[in-house]
Amino acid sequence: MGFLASNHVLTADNLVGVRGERLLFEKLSFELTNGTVLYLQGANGTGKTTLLHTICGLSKPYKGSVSWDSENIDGLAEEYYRHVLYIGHLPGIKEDLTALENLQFSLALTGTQFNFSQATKVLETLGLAKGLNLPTRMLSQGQKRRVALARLWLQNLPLWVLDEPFTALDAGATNMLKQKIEAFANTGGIVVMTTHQEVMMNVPRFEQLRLDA
Amino acid sequence: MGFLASNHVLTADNLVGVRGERLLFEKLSFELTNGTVLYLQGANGTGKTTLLHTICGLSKPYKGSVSWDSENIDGLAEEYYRHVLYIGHLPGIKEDLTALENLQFSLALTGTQFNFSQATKVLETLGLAKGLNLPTRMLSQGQKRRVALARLWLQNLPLWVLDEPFTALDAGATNMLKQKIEAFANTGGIVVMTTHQEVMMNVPRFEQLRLDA
Amino acid sequence: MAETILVKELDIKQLGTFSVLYRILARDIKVALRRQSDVTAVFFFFIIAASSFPLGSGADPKLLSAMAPSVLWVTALLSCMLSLSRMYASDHADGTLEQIMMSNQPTVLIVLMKILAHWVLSGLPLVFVAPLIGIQFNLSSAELQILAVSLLMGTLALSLIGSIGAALTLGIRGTGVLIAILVLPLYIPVLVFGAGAVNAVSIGMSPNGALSLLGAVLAMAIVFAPLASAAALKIALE
Amino acid sequence: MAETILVKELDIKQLGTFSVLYRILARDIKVALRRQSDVTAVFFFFIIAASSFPLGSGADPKLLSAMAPSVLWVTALLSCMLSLSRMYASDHADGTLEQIMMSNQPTVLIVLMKILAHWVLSGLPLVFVAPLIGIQFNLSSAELQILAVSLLMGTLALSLIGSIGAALTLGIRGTGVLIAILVLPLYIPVLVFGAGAVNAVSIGMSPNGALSLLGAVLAMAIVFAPLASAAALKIALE
Amino acid sequence: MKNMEMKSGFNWLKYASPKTFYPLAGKIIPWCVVSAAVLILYGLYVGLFVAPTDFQQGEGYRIIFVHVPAAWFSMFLYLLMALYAGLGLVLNARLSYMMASAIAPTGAMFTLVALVTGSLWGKPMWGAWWVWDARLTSELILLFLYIGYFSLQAAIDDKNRADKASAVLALVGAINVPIIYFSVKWWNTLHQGASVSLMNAPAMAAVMLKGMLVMAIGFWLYSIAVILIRVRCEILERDSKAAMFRQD
Ligand code: HEM
Ligand SMILES: Nc1ncnc2c1ncn2[C@@H]1O[C@H](COP(=O)(O)OP(=O)(O)OP(=O)(O)O)[C@@H](O)[C@H]1O
Ligand SMILES: Nc1ncnc2c1ncn2[C@@H]1O[C@H](COP(=O)(O)OP(=O)(O)OP(=O)(O)O)[C@@H](O)[C@H]1O
Ligand SMILES: [Mg+2]
Ligand SMILES: [Mg+2]
Repeated sequence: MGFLASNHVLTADNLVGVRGERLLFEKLSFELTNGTVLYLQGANGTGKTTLLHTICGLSKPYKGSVSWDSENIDGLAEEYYRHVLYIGHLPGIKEDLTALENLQFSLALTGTQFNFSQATKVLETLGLAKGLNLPTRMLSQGQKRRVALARLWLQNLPLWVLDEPFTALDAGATNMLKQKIEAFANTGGIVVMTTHQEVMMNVPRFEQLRLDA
Repeated sequence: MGFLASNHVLTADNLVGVRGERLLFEKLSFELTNGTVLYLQGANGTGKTTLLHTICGLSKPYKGSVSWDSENIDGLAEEYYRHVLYIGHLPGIKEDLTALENLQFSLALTGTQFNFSQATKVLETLGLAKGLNLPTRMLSQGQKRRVALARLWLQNLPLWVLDEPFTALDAGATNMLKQKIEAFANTGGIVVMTTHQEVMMNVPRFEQLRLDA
Repeated sequence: MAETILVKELDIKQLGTFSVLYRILARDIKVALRRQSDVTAVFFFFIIAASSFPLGSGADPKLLSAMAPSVLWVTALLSCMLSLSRMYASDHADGTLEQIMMSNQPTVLIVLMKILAHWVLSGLPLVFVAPLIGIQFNLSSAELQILAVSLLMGTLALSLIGSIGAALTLGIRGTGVLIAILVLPLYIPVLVFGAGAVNAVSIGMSPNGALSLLGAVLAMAIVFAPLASAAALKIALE
Repeated sequence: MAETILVKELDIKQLGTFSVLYRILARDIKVALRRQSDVTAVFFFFIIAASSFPLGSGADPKLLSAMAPSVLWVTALLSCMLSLSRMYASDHADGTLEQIMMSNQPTVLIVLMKILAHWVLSGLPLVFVAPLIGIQFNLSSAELQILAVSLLMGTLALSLIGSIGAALTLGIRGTGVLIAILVLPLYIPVLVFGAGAVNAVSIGMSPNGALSLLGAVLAMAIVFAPLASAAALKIALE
Repeated sequence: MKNMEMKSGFNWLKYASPKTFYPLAGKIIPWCVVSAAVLILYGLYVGLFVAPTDFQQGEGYRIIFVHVPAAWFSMFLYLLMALYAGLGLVLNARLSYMMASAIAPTGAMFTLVALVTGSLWGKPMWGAWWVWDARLTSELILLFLYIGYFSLQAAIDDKNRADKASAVLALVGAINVPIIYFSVKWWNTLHQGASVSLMNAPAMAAVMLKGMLVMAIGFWLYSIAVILIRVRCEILERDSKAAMFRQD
């Protein structure tokens, strides 16, 4: 099934999320296997970003645990990160570098070799043909987001964690991204994402989780 | 007609917009009178933000001019700003201050007296009852945007310039904001705004302007 | 969700220029006090940096008191400078600066308030600690007095001149060091007259000449620095 | 728009640890060189700050050469410190730090690379200019030589130790000054041994004792600073 | 009314447009290059061979023929740069900004030459490469002002903003130059000036003066040539960028 050499499972076990002194979610458990898109919903401030950070191991859960292929991600550390692609609220690009240089660095961090012509092709597909050699500070809000998202086209990791990936994108780009996520899930990828836009995805398993009280 | 003491006109005359060395828009002219919502459309990087900055006098147009009640805004300076409420990509709030303190400062800048109980009421209406006394750094992305947008409920200025005001808002907040904009235009306000979401507004005059080439 | 509030239900009053300016000053000071570290930081930087000179140069008391005026003044200058990058940067990063430029008050006045806030938070405290450190360097009480007076006038001039550098480098990476380069040459007259006044006392001469020249520099800075800073801010936003 | 590219069409290769680390070093240096000002800035700050001491203290050549070791060393220390806030701050502000912590390489190694980049860009250049400035202060050639050697070892230690402060203050406003306070006390041994070596030569003694103590401090910093920084970064992100 | 006056009265504004300026500058440059070379060579000849040996300082004093004109130009060019920067801000003329940024490297170069020749001369004269004398110090700070100007310009990507921001800095620096000059002088009243007793022998002074003036005019023509060449390159670079963007 698909391009992934092996099957993977992301498991959340009785997660409790607390921010400040406020309980955000409680006894949250789920198991995501190849081909699943988990779509987190909830009003502003209900803990979506907090949950994504927990899944990435960037914050520790108040209680409970997150496991990857049945091993706690705390213990896996870098081993886990060989499998995860996270794109958060912030685009994670250096404004002084060009789009290509930024991608090169992002790929290196997850140990992926940078292929100049592939990256150029992806950026062109994403409508950045004109801006390839500009420092990214000269790009508009939506163009910066596109540079960050280009990683989705250039890396081969089985788990994507996306926090409001459609922010600042115009209709064309939104559509391309949606298709990309669908294609990824259809070849066996696992996706956890949030967005305030309405989405319906054509994927093997589409699960929704509302964090509202 | 409505709460505004007098009628106003915002005129753009043959605007040419250039960023870096790139031509974004050319010979752009329009005239907006009380009750008009101008909805700017265009793909990422087509110059929407640049045009809004020009209308606010934050960037000088490459050519052409913007006038308020038939006077060039360059000459009016602070006199013009007594009439404009601008909310851009960035929320313009200090993360160390609470929501109320932030509003107090924002209002002071446009010379509006801060009324504690009114502001509290508005923030509660906007669903921030729990966060009133937290420094805004402890708020989620969408909650921060709400604090910035609360100014729309607390000031009495005839021109609103809004750059992607729906960003990061959940469905409930999106709806409240839309109604607020409609109510404002129906009482004679003028609005210039951008967004990548689809909007249709129930206002006296709804004009659309596409910046795509 | 709840019902919409209409503006007509609101009771909206206009503020005068003075209240607006006061709010700006008050806010800057409030933000700084909220994270106390900011206020205390310049202060401690001054103390620690000034105290590290004796560490670097074995402890010969004569050398120390000869070094003292220049060491204390240069350190005060560096401490003021270090906190410059904070002056407008956070307002720029979070979008407040756009609001400031679109205020219904003249930008020059607003800038002047921000400069004053900077001085109250970073220059003024030095006027009080510097004499204490001066005692460690064996300065006489006449020298300590003139040190305080020259710092009182000098630090205000430093905040004014520094504001130009802070505004010019807005939104540029690695700002801290760039500001330093732009601003240090402009600071030289303040340093020469400020330290000069203390040195004059040390060799038994009158400090009045140096102090009145320092006053002249201060007066020029009050006139020109807010204008230049306002122009620079406008440029930074374009 | 255009067609979607599928991953299976791509030719994806894995990188070894060494290549990843090299990329990190290379990127930091590239970012800095892109805005040449950053590299030159520490450099010029050092020159300008060191030259302002004579301005604060009339031009007595004997006093100047007695002040020189401490002035040059303290200034080097301050210049390194000024550029610390740049070490992780921009990576934090734009989200790159999250990527770094989620890299498939151990954080400690990545941190070590970032420290090295900082040293190459801000410490190393000082080793070369300091002797030039020393000439202005009338130092002898033996003193100039030991000044360069002590700075070579000392600035690396400063970058290592400074990294801890930079990581601890991440995401906090007014960082510049706060880092200074955290880091200056930790810098004191480096200063004492570094300037001590030069002072020893000035009074005709051997600098070897001070230099070997400096070496010991450096060795400790190499072992512990990356560990402490990595831990601090993890805390800053939570 | 105002516009009418602008059109008829100020013909020179025509040359403020890069398009007309470019070919005009192209014509001036060769003349400047040739006459600068001739004058500098002649000045050096006068300085090195015609001027008699100084009985106090020996041959070393001949460095004055480079040192003094270089020091003059370091200061003059800073003021000129500030003037152009100010004009740029007032008229919003791109050409003015380009002139200002083209002057800076030459100004800094002369500052450096004055410093280096001065300290080369200082070693035999005062027994030290450097003393903290008023003139020397203010020249050093002038170099720092130039460096600040470069650094700011290099740090800003957006050409438009870089032009304006560095123009503000140049103006502020220009106010500061006289202040620095006098403050340092005042601070150093005890110290004796670096004057050399050349002027007691009037016959010798005439030759000296001639040499220095010839060198100064040569430096002036050299500056014009280099500055114009730099501005032309800048025009080309900005034009080609603009063209690149217009294509797609
Ligand atoms: C690094 C060292 C030096 C620097 C930076 C320097 C700088 C200057 C400057 C800025 C001027 C122009 C001042 C004016 O016209 O008012 C000048 C002029 C002059 N300098 Fe130097 N100088 C240095 C060393 C020396 C030395 C060692 C001598 C000779 C002993 C010397 C002799 C002169 C003379 C004769 C003039 C022309 C005096 C006059 O026109 O009033 N300079 N120098
Ligand atoms: N600082 C800058 N310097 C040079 N060019 C810039 C700069 N900022 C933006 N641009 C360019 O100007 C163009 C318009 O940018 P703008 O931000 O106005 O777009 P936008 O329509 O608001 O896009 P978005 O929908 O992505 O927010 C972009 O193509 C961008 O590359
Ligand atoms: N640093 C913090 N300290 C304390 N509380 C915080 C902090 N950051 C966020 N919170 C609180 O945690 C809650 C959840 O925040 P989170 O960012 O996860 O929300 P979210 O669901 O992503 O919202 P949004 O849709 O607005 O992005 C919010 O109510 C917020 O007030
Ligand atoms: Mg969120
Ligand atoms: Mg935009």
